[in-house]
Amino acid sequence: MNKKLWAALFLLCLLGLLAGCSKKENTNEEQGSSPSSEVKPAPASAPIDPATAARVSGTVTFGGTTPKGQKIDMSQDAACKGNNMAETIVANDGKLANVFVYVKEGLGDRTFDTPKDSTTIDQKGCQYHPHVLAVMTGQNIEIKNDDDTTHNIHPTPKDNREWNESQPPKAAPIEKSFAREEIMLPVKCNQHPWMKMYVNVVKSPFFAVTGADGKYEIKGLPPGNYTLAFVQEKMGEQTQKVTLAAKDSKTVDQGFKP
Amino acid sequence: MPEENGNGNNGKRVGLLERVKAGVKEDVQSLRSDMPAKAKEQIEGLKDPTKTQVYTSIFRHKHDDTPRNRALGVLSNVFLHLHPAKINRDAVRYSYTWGMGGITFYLFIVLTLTGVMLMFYYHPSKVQAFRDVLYLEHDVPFGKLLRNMHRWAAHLMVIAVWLHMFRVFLTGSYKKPREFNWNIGVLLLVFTLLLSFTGYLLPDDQLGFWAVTVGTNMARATPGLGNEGPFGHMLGMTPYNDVRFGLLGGSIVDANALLRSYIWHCIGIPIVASVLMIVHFWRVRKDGGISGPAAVMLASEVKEPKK
Amino acid sequence: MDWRQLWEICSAPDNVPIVGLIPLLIFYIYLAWKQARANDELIGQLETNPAMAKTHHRKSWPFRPGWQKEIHVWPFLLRMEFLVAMIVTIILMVWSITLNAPLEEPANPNLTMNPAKAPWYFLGLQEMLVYFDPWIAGVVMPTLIIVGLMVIPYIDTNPLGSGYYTWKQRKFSIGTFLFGFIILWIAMIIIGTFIRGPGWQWFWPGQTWDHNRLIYEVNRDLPDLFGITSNLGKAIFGGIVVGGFYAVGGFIMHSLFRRYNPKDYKRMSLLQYSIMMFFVLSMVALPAKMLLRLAWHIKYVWITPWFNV
Amino acid sequence: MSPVPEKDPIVSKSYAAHYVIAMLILMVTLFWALWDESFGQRPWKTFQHVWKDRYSAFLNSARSKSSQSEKGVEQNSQYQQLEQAYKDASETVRPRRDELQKQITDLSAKILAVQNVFTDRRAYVNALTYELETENSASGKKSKQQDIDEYKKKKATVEFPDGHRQQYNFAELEETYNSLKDQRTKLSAELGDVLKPVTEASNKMSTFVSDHMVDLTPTQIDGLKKKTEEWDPKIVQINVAEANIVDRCESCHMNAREPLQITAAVMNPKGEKRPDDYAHAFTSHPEPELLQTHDPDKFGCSPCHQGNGRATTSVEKAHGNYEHWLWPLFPKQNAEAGCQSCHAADMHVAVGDVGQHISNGKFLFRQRGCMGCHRYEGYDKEPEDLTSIAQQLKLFEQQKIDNAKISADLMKQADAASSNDEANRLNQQAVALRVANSKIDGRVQQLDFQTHSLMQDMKKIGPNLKDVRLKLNRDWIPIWLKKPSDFRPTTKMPNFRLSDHQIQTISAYLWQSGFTDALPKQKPGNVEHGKLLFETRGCLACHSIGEGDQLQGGTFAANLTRVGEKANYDYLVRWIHNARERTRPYCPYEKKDIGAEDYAKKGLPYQFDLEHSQCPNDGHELQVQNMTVMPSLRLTPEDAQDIATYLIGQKKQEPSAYAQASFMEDPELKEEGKKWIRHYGCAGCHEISGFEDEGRIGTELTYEGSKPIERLDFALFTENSQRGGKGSEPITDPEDWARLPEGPAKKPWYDHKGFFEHKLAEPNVYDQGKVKSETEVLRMPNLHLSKLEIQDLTTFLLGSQESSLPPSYQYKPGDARRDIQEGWWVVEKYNCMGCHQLTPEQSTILMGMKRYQDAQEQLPPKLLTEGARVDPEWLRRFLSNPSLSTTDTNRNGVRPYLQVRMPTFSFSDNELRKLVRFFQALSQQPMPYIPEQVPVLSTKENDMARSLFSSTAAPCLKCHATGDPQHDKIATAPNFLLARERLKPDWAERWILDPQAISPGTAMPSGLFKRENNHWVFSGPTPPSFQGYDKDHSKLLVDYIFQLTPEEQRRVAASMGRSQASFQPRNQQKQAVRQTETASTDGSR
Repeated sequence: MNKKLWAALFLLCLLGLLAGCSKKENTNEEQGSSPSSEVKPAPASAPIDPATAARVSGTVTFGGTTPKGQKIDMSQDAACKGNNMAETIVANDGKLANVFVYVKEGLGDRTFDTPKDSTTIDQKGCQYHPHVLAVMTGQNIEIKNDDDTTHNIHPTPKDNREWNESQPPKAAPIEKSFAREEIMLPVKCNQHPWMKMYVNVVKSPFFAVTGADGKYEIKGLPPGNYTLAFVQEKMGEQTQKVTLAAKDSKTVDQGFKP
Repeated sequence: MPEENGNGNNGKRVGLLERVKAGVKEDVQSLRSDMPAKAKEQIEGLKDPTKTQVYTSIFRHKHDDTPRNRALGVLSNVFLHLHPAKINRDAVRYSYTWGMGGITFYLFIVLTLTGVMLMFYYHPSKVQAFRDVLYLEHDVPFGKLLRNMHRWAAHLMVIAVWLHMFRVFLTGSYKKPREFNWNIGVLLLVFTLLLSFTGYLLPDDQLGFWAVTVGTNMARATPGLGNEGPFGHMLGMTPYNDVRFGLLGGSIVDANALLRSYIWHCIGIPIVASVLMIVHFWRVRKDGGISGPAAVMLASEVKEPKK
Repeated sequence: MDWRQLWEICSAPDNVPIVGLIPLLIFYIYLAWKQARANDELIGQLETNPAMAKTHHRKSWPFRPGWQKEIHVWPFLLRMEFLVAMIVTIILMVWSITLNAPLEEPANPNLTMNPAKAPWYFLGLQEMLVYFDPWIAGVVMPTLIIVGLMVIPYIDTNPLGSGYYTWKQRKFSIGTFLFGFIILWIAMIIIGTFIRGPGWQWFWPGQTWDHNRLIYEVNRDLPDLFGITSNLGKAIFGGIVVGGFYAVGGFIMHSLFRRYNPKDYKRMSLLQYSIMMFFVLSMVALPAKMLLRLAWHIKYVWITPWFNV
Repeated sequence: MSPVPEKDPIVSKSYAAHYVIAMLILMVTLFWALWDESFGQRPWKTFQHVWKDRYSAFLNSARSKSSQSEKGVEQNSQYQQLEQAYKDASETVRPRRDELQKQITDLSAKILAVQNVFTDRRAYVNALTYELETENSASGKKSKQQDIDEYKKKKATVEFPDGHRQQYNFAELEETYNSLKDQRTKLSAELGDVLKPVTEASNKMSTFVSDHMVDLTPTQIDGLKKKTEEWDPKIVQINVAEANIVDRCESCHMNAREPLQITAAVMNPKGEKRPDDYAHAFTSHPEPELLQTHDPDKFGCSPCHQGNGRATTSVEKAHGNYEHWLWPLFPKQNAEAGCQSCHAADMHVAVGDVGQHISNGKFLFRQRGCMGCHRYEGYDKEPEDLTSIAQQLKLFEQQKIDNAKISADLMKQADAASSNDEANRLNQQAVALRVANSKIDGRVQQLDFQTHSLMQDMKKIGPNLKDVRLKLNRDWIPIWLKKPSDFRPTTKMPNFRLSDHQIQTISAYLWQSGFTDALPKQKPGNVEHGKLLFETRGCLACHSIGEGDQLQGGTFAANLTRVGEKANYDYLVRWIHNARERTRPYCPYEKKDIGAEDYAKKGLPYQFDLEHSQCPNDGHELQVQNMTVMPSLRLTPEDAQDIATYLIGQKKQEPSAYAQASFMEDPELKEEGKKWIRHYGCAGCHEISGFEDEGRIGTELTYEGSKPIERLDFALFTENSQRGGKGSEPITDPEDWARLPEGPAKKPWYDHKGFFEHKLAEPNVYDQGKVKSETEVLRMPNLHLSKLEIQDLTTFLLGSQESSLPPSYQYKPGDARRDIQEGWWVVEKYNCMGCHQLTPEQSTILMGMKRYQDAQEQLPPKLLTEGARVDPEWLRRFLSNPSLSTTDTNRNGVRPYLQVRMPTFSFSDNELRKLVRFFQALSQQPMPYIPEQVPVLSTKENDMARSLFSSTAAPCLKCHATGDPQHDKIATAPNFLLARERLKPDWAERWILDPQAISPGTAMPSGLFKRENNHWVFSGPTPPSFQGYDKDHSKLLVDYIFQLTPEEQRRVAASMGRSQASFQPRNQQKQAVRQTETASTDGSR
């Protein structure tokens, strides 16, 4: 009450005097503001037409001298036999394997269905196969143990839930999936400290992992401007921009340096 | 008829049943014939309600616009009896009287009514007092209006009393024979201020607390009776036995002061003031109504008293 | 000009009555003055024209023979009274709806309000505290005011001006009363309310009430000005000055009063005359003391071991 | 004069118009008063009308969403199964149900028929019985009795619903009535039994729906809708008489307690872009979990949020945001201030997201040394406790002397007593007094103990400045004092705005009053190794190194980037080796530092530590440690040298590059320096010679939040702050400007929040424009707080109010929760959270460091369930000596494989007890702990367990340490031999079943066991001996582990092809066990 009300009363008197002229202005204002309030939603992503789909492929090379593979001492566990070279950087004639390539930007708001088929991680000779895995979010991963020893699978993600499960020899495969996008999510086995692999979880199906020859291929891309990202577990991420026209087939090579 | 119903000479003994039958028939007959007549009479009577017993018991005279009735209207009414039946023709002029005496009295009535209602919700204790005022403000229907009216009427009354005194002085109305009534008026002025002052403390907020502290601190300096006043120390005055202590019931404004203030505000001073008011009004009548507006006197007409 | 401060003071709920009082007083003084002037004019006419004095109804309002000299209270007075009551009710209601009675924090003896002010109607007395010791301002003065008001009818021996407004016939009494009421009472209240800020310091209207303001003021005692140091000397000197004020002032008053108000002077008994003199001189003493204080920073005039004036 | 009118105006004038106008105005005012009372003073009515519209609209949309998701749930096959089951069940029971229902209906009609007659007759009998009871004469009684009997014999006719009539006397009637009723009860019970499967099935359906719906079900929403639509505007209030709470907040905040999460956005009217005030008012409480523990019906709203809960006349009034209300609503950013009104005794009040600000404020208050100058109830209690103990001791001493005297007197009297009775009585009194003295002795001993503990617990925020000469580069000191943050931007040492002269005098005093004892010379160490140790031993949990982007480590302790410029190498080595090592002990009784000479005088060796803490001169408790929280990492002297060598190399310029500060040797400056040190209260945070007993210089802040605003000195900004607007912001320094949580003031800021924020952002802001002398200027230093820190501290201070709630509302639990409350004070004091995770939402400094990203098993263990995991007695021993050994201390007792080291904190008994109880209480473990008996395994079971334990499928020994140094190099888990003393068996079993549930992210994998036939069975291939074993494999393994002996472990290891496990480790293990035992006896002083 009190002061405010007095002020209000005073204003009311003033208003009464000004009532006539102010009316018109009000209506104008209302009309003016209404159309601008509508915000245009982003255009809905068009379905991908397989007929116009483009393709991008290339080779990832490794500049400089190929580092000598480090030997792993597996004597700790008699059951561990086989290749005992560390897989941090695997390069053949300057061609870099185990590089994860994916479309980082350019797909807009598109969403993609999770593939029904699952991918596999194989534990053989106390090593993971593959060393770098790529899956889509929610895609099933089947983890098998072919060794004669017990392993445990322990992903240590940043953005996904952490878990750690033991898998005795010849036990039934463990089935897991990751719900959120995460690049180079490390997976390890606590019992065999050298055992390490990386899972890459992305939302789109446009990704690949370079093979021993350093080659990769991504198919079925709709035309557009993209950023391709090349990620190596040790040397990090590098990106390249690429523009794809309909039915394009482009080659994008990328070099890593130690 | 009753004779015939008894043991008549004819010796014919009429049975009890017969007699009762006849009687009932008669009663029914009377209901049939009398009631419509009475109803008619009643309705006739209602046409002039001023003639009913209830009416005449309340209103003792007629209300035809005759001088007599005008006078009686005032004289026969306990409230209006304050006034004479007739007054000086110019005494109704507002520009002369300013109406301040009447306004003061009216405000006193308003204050009494609102004050009584406030008393329903107020406890003069240190724990309760402030909460009660909050309660009045937030919970009691019309409580805020009530409190506001009480406070503002009190302030208005102080102003009205001052203006009344001012007017009385300007018209010389304290002059013979009204000297005594002027004195009563001065006392009423003092009591009005005291009433307002004692009410100040009752919400037990900072405003009232410090106002009363400042006010009563002056009592500390009463010559002879206050511990800080001249000669106070000589007469053995300390903060615990001086006049301020007596006023507050303690050396600081506290629970006792609140209670004292409450009792003075609600009982003590209103009673004294009412008595003085009665005297004041009575004297107005006895001293010949209000002083004016009188005919102007000329200096030449003054009879000098003999020495 | 700090308008916000001004608005804050004027809109404080308990100050609103004083804000209202000022126009009200002006209005009523104008009303009284208008009637007094009319009456005085009439008196002047009647005095010069004795014939007219004999026939005239002697009021400034029009009158025709045949009109009732006395009228019935019902309805003529009562309708007025009722109307006034209605208007007062309206004013009161509107005031009460729009303005809330103040309610501050719960009483806290440990937290002094600055300024701590008495209710507005006592602010005149509180203002006096600046100039006088509490026993004078708080006790003696109120007593004198009450007593002074009460003796008025007994020392005012002038039979004229009873029942009508006039200035001409009661110049002295009305002048004195106006001086007392307007200057010594109302003006002091206004000063106490609007001018006295934190620390009871003097702030002109529109000046910000700065709680940090510090003022350097040395208040001296009158005897010090004359280099009197001994206590006895101070007491005697002060007594002489105060006594002298009453003696000299009384003499001047006497010469003026005798000259300009010979009739009243003649009518008054010794007691009446001396009481009147005492009160009038005391009233004059008030602004005199204020002047001493405000202009020359003199705190006490009369210093004794028991009391100071 | 105007002409005289014909008619008398006084009589003829009409006042009708006046009356009409006055009347009209009066009516208007009356209606205005009415309107004001019912609407003007009740703005909440409008709120409720708006609420009704918007909430109904919201519920409608929620309803359609909910029914969609319900449909989704209903399409679930499981649900359809349930539905089918329900249908089947109701189908099966239908015939029987119908029959029973019919029977019950019939019976009810019959009962009614009998009841009418029976109750009437019973009433008559009762009335007669009353007359009989009150009858006086025997004959009368008899006749009345006859009347009753006769009446009872009379037959009454009952007409049954089927039309037939029957006659009963009273007894028959009663019997019939009761038996009919019994029958009906039986039938009803049977009906219930019959319907049971149906109700169960339907319950299952609804549970399934509510379990699978994220939000409310459509039925629940319909309930809300109905409630909303039927709502009549009315005051909604919470009234708690015992606490004098009357809160009507919910009269406007109608959705505060709605079960749905309602944001301002959803309560917005359609088409509006930004939520309006109504929408904000109609949100639901953002932390519904809080309301579960703080039931609004008991706590109301205002105890936490403040404001004027009673007021409903306007928003300002209700929120208490007006001049004369002492408890205005806490601002949104500082809402957690309300926690303090009940949780003042808690150091840590965070639950999830709530309470972070206030907890951090409380933490900062200690951590930034506020308590060095400002007393605050509960903070830094040790000095006060010590004083009170000293007083108690004095009293006890006196009492003892008195008792002895009286007792001697009494005995003398007894010897001279006239009678034997008298003598015996007096002797007894004397004896009683002597016993009393022995009790006092006991108390005195406890108090001495307490003193010992308290001296140990007493810490200072800043370093001991008695050691300046030993520790510091002299010339660096004045540069540091000039502006500490220039040298070390993250320092806790605030800026006192000292003048050059003040700096000179202060540093002169410090320098000249410092110890001059000689330090042992240290050999230089290995920088590389030092760096490695510094980065891996855990130093970075508290300390940081590097500046700007390079900064890594914790903020708890100093940043060491430029430590090489200031520190003395020899001192640094000693400090790193054991920071608590004091140069000289201090005797608070004598008020002096005790030196070797004092010991020599008494012929005592110059030895002072926690075991030798008595003053040689007077036997009083000495301060034998540096009052720092920095622990000992139990490093070897060589390691300490290496680290010190690394640190001393951390510098930006050479120490010698500092300008010569020879004035520090000037004795004249020293004298003045003393004045300034006292003036600025340096001794609040530092130990300084001559200032050991200095009091705090600041105002007490326990109730700062309820200090009357008039008492907060805004100085020249009183007016400015009240008015706000342009130019009301007094802070001009851009650095300090940036500290204000809400940026420079725009609105009026004349309130507690404004005062605190400005004061904390620029402590001398209220000096601005004032002319003050050197000693008058505000002393509070600038603490270089960040926006967030100021917000947190302001929250804490705002909450620091004298609570108006009854004491029962204070959170002062007497049970285990109290242990948690007390424990947090210790935990935060020593920064346990720098390394360990104590609650799931808390993260540690080390967790965030790059080093551990790929090596999480190298992180210190999580302590989420520590109390459930370990035996409290073991924990006490461990905490007092984490190496669990008296000789081999350069290692971790439990996890030797960790690089990071659990340090020795030298906790006092007091703090040890608090910590142990804290961990137990945090895991809801009962105290005291009575260990569970582990059953002794039979030989067969033992063999089985061994075969499982050693099978290749069970990889236990792959990771767990065995004591074999070869193996332990790669071990990542503790030795099983520790289990028996350390672990609780029930926890161990839960652990091996699902370790991820207990410590998420642990290296120990889940899934080792699977559930088969109601038993936990090893999930890998089991040895053949397990054929037919029908108990839990997990239990067997745990029991085995708890009985594991070193021999057994060696045997197993050997059988697994680790024959290298030689005799040496075996000896070591034995030794270790013995050491643990000795440690335990040592520890229980």
